[in-house]
Amino acid sequence: MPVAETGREPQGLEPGQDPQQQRPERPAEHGARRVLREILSGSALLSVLAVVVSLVIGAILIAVTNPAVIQASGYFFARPGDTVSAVLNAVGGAYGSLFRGGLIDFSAVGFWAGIQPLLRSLGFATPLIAAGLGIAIGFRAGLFNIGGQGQILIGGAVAGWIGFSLPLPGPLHLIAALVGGLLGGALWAAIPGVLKARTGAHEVIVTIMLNYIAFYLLDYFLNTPVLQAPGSNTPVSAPTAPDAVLPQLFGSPVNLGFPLVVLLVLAAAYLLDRSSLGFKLRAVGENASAARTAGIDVKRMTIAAMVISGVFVGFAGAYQVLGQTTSGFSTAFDAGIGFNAITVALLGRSKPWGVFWAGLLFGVFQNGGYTMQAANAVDLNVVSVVQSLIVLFIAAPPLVRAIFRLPAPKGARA
Amino acid sequence: GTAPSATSSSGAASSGAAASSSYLPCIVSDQGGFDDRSFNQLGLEGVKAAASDLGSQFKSVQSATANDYASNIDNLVAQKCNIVVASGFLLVNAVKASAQKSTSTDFAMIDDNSIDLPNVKNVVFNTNEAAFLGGYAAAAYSKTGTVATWGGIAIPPVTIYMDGVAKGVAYYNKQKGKNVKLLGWNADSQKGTFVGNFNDQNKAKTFTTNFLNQGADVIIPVAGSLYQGAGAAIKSSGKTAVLEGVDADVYNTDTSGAKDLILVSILKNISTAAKDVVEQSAKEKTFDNKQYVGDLKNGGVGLSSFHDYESKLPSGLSADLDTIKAGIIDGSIDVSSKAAFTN
Amino acid sequence: MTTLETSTTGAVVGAAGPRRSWRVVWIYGVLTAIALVVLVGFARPGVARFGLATGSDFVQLPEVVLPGLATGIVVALVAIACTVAAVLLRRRDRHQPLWLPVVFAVALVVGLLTWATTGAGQSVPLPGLLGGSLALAVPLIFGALGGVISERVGVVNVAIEGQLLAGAFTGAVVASLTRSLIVGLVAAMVAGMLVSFVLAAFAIKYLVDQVIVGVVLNVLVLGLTNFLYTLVLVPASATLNSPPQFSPIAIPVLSAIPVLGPVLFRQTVIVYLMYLGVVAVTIGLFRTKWGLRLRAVGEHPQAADTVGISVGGTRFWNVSLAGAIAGLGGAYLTLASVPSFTRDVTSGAGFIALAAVIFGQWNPVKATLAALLFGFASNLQNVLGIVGSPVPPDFLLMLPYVVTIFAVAGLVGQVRGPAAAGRPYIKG
Amino acid sequence: MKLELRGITKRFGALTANDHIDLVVTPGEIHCLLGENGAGKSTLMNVLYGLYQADEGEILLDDEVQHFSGPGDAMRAGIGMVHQHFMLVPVFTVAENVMLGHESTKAGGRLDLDAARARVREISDRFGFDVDPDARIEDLPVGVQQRVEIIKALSRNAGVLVFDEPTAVLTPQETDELIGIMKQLRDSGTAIVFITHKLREVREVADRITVIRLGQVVGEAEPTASNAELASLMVGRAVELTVDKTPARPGADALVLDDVHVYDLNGVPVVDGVSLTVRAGEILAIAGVQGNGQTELTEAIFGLQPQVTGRIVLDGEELTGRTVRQVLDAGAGFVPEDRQHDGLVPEFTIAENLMLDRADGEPFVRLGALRLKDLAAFAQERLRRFDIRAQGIGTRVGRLSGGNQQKVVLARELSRELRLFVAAQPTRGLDVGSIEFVHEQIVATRDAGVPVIVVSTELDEVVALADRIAVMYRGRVVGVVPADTPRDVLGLMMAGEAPQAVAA
Ligand SMILES: Nc1ncnc2c1ncn2[C@@H]1O[C@H](COP(=O)(O)OP(=O)(O)OP(=O)(O)O)[C@@H](O)[C@H]1O
Ligand SMILES: Nc1ncnc2c1ncn2[C@@H]1O[C@H](COP(=O)(O)OP(=O)(O)OP(=O)(O)O)[C@@H](O)[C@H]1O
Ligand SMILES: [Mg+2]
Ligand SMILES: [Mg+2]
Repeated sequence: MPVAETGREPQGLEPGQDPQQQRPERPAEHGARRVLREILSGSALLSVLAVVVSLVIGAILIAVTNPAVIQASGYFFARPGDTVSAVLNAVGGAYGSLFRGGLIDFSAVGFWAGIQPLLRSLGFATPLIAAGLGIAIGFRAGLFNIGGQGQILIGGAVAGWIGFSLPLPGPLHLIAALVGGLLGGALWAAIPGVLKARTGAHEVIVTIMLNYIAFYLLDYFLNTPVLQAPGSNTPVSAPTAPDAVLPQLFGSPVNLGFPLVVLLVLAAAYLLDRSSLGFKLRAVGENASAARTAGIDVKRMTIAAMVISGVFVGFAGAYQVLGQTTSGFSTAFDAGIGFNAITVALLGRSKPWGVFWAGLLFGVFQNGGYTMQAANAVDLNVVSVVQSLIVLFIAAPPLVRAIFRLPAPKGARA
Repeated sequence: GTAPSATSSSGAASSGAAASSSYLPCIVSDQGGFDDRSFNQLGLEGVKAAASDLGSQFKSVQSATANDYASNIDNLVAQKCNIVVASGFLLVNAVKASAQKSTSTDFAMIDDNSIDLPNVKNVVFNTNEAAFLGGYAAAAYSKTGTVATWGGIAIPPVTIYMDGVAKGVAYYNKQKGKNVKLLGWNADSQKGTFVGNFNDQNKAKTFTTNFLNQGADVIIPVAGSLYQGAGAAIKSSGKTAVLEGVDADVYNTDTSGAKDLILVSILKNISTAAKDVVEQSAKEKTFDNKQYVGDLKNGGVGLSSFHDYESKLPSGLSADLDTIKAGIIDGSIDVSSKAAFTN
Repeated sequence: MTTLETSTTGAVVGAAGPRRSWRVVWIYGVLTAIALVVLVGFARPGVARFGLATGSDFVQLPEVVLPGLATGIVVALVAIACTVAAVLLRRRDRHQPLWLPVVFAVALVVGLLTWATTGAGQSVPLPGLLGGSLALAVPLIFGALGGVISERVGVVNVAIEGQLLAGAFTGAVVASLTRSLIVGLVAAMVAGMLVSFVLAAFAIKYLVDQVIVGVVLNVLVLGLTNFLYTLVLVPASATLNSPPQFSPIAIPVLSAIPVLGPVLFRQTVIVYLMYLGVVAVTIGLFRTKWGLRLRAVGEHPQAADTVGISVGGTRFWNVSLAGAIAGLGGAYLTLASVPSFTRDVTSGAGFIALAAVIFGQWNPVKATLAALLFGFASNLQNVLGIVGSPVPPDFLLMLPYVVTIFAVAGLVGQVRGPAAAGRPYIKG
Repeated sequence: MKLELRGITKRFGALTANDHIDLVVTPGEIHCLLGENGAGKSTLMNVLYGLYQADEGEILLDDEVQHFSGPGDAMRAGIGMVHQHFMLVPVFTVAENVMLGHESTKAGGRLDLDAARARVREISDRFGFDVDPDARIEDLPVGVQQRVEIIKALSRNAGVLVFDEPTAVLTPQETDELIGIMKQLRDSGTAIVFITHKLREVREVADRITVIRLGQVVGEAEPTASNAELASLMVGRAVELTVDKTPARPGADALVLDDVHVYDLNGVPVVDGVSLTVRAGEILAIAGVQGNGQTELTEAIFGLQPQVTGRIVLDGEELTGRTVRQVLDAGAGFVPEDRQHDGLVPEFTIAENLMLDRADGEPFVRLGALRLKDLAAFAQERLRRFDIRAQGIGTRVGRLSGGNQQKVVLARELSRELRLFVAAQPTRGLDVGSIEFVHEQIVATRDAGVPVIVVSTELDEVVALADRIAVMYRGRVVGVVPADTPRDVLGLMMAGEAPQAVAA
């Protein structure tokens, strides 16, 4: 017999067994629960540490530019203690204010007063979450929508125009303005979608260009009676009519926008995880040619993804003029949300609940930043530095592990 | 943890002088920031000057985006500021909202007069009056018979200058029977040249070069620090041309080496106004909401000294300017601008 | 670990390859028809005048005076000829040579300029128009060169804006402190490189999605420079923010060429470096060992790995090089154009450069042309505005952006970037 | 050059892909490595080539211990590899690919392309390859690309040459040529390691055979061993190697192609007037060398080609000009030839991939919402029925081996009510066990009365499955012949000879 058995039985795994020991996927798991699980799993520690590293770098910036620290460091070798305490004062004061202004004010009397800062932070988080969801949906469909700024401007302008010019009654006015905002964002996002589907024009270029075009278009209309407040000569629109303003909830600083954006998160989660449309969008995003072969209309999905993305971003625009700057808007009401939303989407890993928490974090930082600036004269740019560092560090767990000399997790790839 | 108390002296990148007054003046910028070499910077200077006169601390916060206005103002109020100076018309809505809530805080609203509240003092400037003089001076100084103005973005605090300049040039032509051309702004159609922002120095330089190529030898950039780009354009063109500054006396504030190009500056004395309002609020504790209008008459706007160019001016220009100034003050010369404040 | 599992900027999904086919021909046709209608049908009476000379020219050329209608007719004829050529080439399945669209575009631009300025009082100084276009394009070109190198080696570079800004800031500060332009220039390159280091380290070592890093770096650099500008530079601008300035150097003979000479050859060292850069990167990419390896790593990292080329190392150093080049673009802003740093002085140039990279199909020469087109459109709107144009300024300001969209949608269409751009390389 | 591997062990996390493997290959020997998918063959070769670092064991060349920290070291030591997936840069020319990594340069670092061209020509001439040094790789047929790979290895004077599944994408002729080349190399003293799943090739060319199963050497075999013996050694059980099928009972004409032309983007016809008829309950195999229009033809049927003329009719219903969706809805099932690129979304789970082509309506979608419970139940059933080896339906498809990936595609396509089934290269790269399964499924589909088209470059497969065989060459059908047509006739037809001429 020409075949020689070695007689050894292989000791490997059974053929059916997956060697990777991966966590079982539970696609049907509820969004919030999954987020909770993700936080509680090992990566939560790393995320916290990432925030810590970023805050430390921010603290260095604060300390080295603080006048008291600079003064004390002038005689560092005589009295090093002064420098140390000046640093602690500067950093502690700044971050104390950040916390007090963004999250909870323990010095305030009573629970309700204490959480006012957090509630205000929700207001800043709301548009970030909405726009972040829009960008994330684009990402999931393989599209990089840098056009948030333009979509916010157009969506907000439409919402604002409806909000101050149409004589609609009561809640209908708010609804119409909101819907107008969503449509405006969708329309502006549809342009790159259609151009990509029809001509293959790269959405990155087109969305960048459309940001500028939206800005100048808005500027033009703010200088014409279309948007300009009557009797005014400044390029600022008329104030939003009271019944088109998102109502405050229970006398708190939170307005209806926040519950609506939670609904948007649910809608995005449903869209991506549970709906046929979302499935097709994801398929196109992951492998367009396989999607095409499976009968999915890639071009239509490209347009759909951009339109949906624009709807979410448009909500952010509508929120800005119906909830944030309700007394008339200028060309700057996008407030950088279009670009921050990209960061939020990235930090949230393009998952709806991830975007939600990322937006919340950014909202807290933003709101706390104001107090930090007012109370401690710390420049607001520190906040954007810290925010961007957080995204970088969270994206690179090995780096954070290296910084804190944590062991690599078991089963990491060679 | 426990935060330092709100009014602690840790605030303000400030005078450093020991506080002898507990009065706290504060200022919030618009998106230009306090280093805009323009109205934010001037407002801050005014507040600083007032604080040092009063022997008090002060606080200043910058806004980076439109989202920041309301929160910045609210936080200043929370920091127990006695007066909040709001620098720029973009803040008007935030000021209005905050002033309604915080009736015990005084507000100074610069460059807008639409708020009518007891604790808000509007501070506006008839910049067109001074710009008229600037335009006249430019036309008179020009050797080529062409002068130019351009703006950052088309907003009233910018176009009011450009209107004034246009009127001043036209007045010169009428008076002297000349035909000096103004490029970059048409006061009738309200169309002209804008860079599109207040940051892009390279574009400012290029655009100025285009004006120089068209023969302009007096350039009036109305765009904060972008005058630096204009100065660089003149220097690298090798042509003999000059700049007019706006807002501050740029001859004094410039650090970019454009000083020797500054023919004259069209002043908008925001710092004086801000200082006065703060001190009024602080000293007398009797704050009135009567609108402050800075004009040629009260010195709120005006022309700076011609500094190095004093000796190179066409003869009679100084006298002409004085006459015109009187004419504007007594109303016999029309300087109206579509961007001007109406009451 | 990556959020964006899909290829984004770099690798454009192309079910079909370059699908230029008849579309380009159609565009020629449509544009020609428009030219015919506008330039001939709506010809305006009078003449357009173009100045050819700059003040300091050696030979003073006279003004060119073009009659509106006649020029319109000539331009229309040239456009028709180009269209016919395009049709014929397409019929014979021949590649469209680069000169064809260039001739076509030049003709249309001449037509447009003539039409728009016919009857205007002012003459249009051509050298000024072109020189301004170049000045606006320089930072874009540096940024685009950096982008091309980075993406060609397989790392999507969204951080061009940050690299430009870091270069501008550092160049200004270091040159102010040392009073040396060369040191400032080197410092700007180092700063751009540092931004790239972060991009490279996160993208290559930590396998973080390259787009994430790029986007975040832009925010980070903007925040940092704003912060330092306000707190450090402004209070001490005499020592920290008053750099010396590069002065233009006229290249003997070349700068005497009429019209183009002064535009191209009376420039600062940085611009000459840019010319060199475009040539060197082009030759380097396509003719040298460096370029071959670089492109191999960007197209098929595994293949490069299997022949012993270190993928990570190649990416790392070339991304750093890209950052250094972009840093030069930043230095142009603060050491050559206007000698001081102001906040956000790049104001979006990096994003336009990114667009130029894609628009230029990851080719250094084409990306340079794309940047020049953008600079030209920006400057054209200004010149038209000065000469007197009936269009509101806001719409003129939109012009370069609209032109870019039309160009990308109409002429370029689906482009294919380096196959592996955006994808981290994991061995095995 | 003599190669010796001693006790090579390579672990990926918990998995031991290579478990103390010993292997000796002497100069002038072709050593075949056999083993089913995932046995660890490629891993072993990647260790040898320096792409992976072994956890234990050592590599010896001519009895000297080597330390490779990367492929560069291995290449310098004289090891060349023709990879399973070609390691060629598609947009480079042949010469550029060959010189990559050891470029000769002129002054200033400029490439000396002439030297590279000369090197390519020299090696081409030596082995009778017909390779244009200036052709771009992406324009070349697969067979030629493989020659480029070989030239690449030889241009570095490799003393040990590894071929990892080189024949998976080749035609019989090309395979024969490759085997000829390997023999030529062997005779010139090269040590060759040859990995393949095709037992016929093994017996034809091997001097020695080593069988690997689950990361361990389970035995050695002589080239004279029978297919059945080799197969059972590989898989660890007896394998049915011939397709067990009853004669076809064809019904009415189902799919009719009438003068179908497909044009590429430059307007060049790639399918040039094809007319074919497939009857219900028969398998029409389309044979041919890769790149003769088979891909485009199948894609044309499914609406995946932009420019198609002629008529495609299924059961009297016109399919021409329909969208992919409409064709699928008409009851057509499709196994595309590149499963990773066109058949599957690697990041999706098995379950998600199983509903990929039914994302619009029943049974998995109602009112725009996914019905995840139904999908899960369906996926479980498919998993069991198609014996897909995975931890569960939530496993990402990208983590499956090729054979299991192919089963997912089959499981999806064969779960609808079909009126037409088209399978392109259905067993490419699969091991014998998987091939057996796939073939059974295809035959079962036919027996259910469905018209089936199988496109294959694999003559064994064509002969085993077909009821009739159509051979394509340069976009045309050279002829349609019975299943029992001799292999040499088919081979000649694949080279473009008309069947009459061949028969004559
Ligand atoms: N990079 C990797 N990471 C983790 N596991 C791997 C990796 N590469 C291979 N494996 C595992 O090693 C085992 C051996 O794989 P290998 O590719 O060597 O098989 P093979 O014998 O070449 O199979 P085939 O015949 O299909 O080519 C597989 O079970 C696979 O799970
Ligand atoms: N990055 C990876 N992580 C985990 N497992 C991997 C990875 N890459 C490959 N594998 C495993 O390696 C095995 C073989 O993968 P490979 O791509 O080599 O397929 P293959 O050997 O060609 O299979 P086939 O011969 O069936 O086509 C698969 O089982 C897969 O699970
Ligand atoms: Mg293998
Ligand atoms: Mg395999």
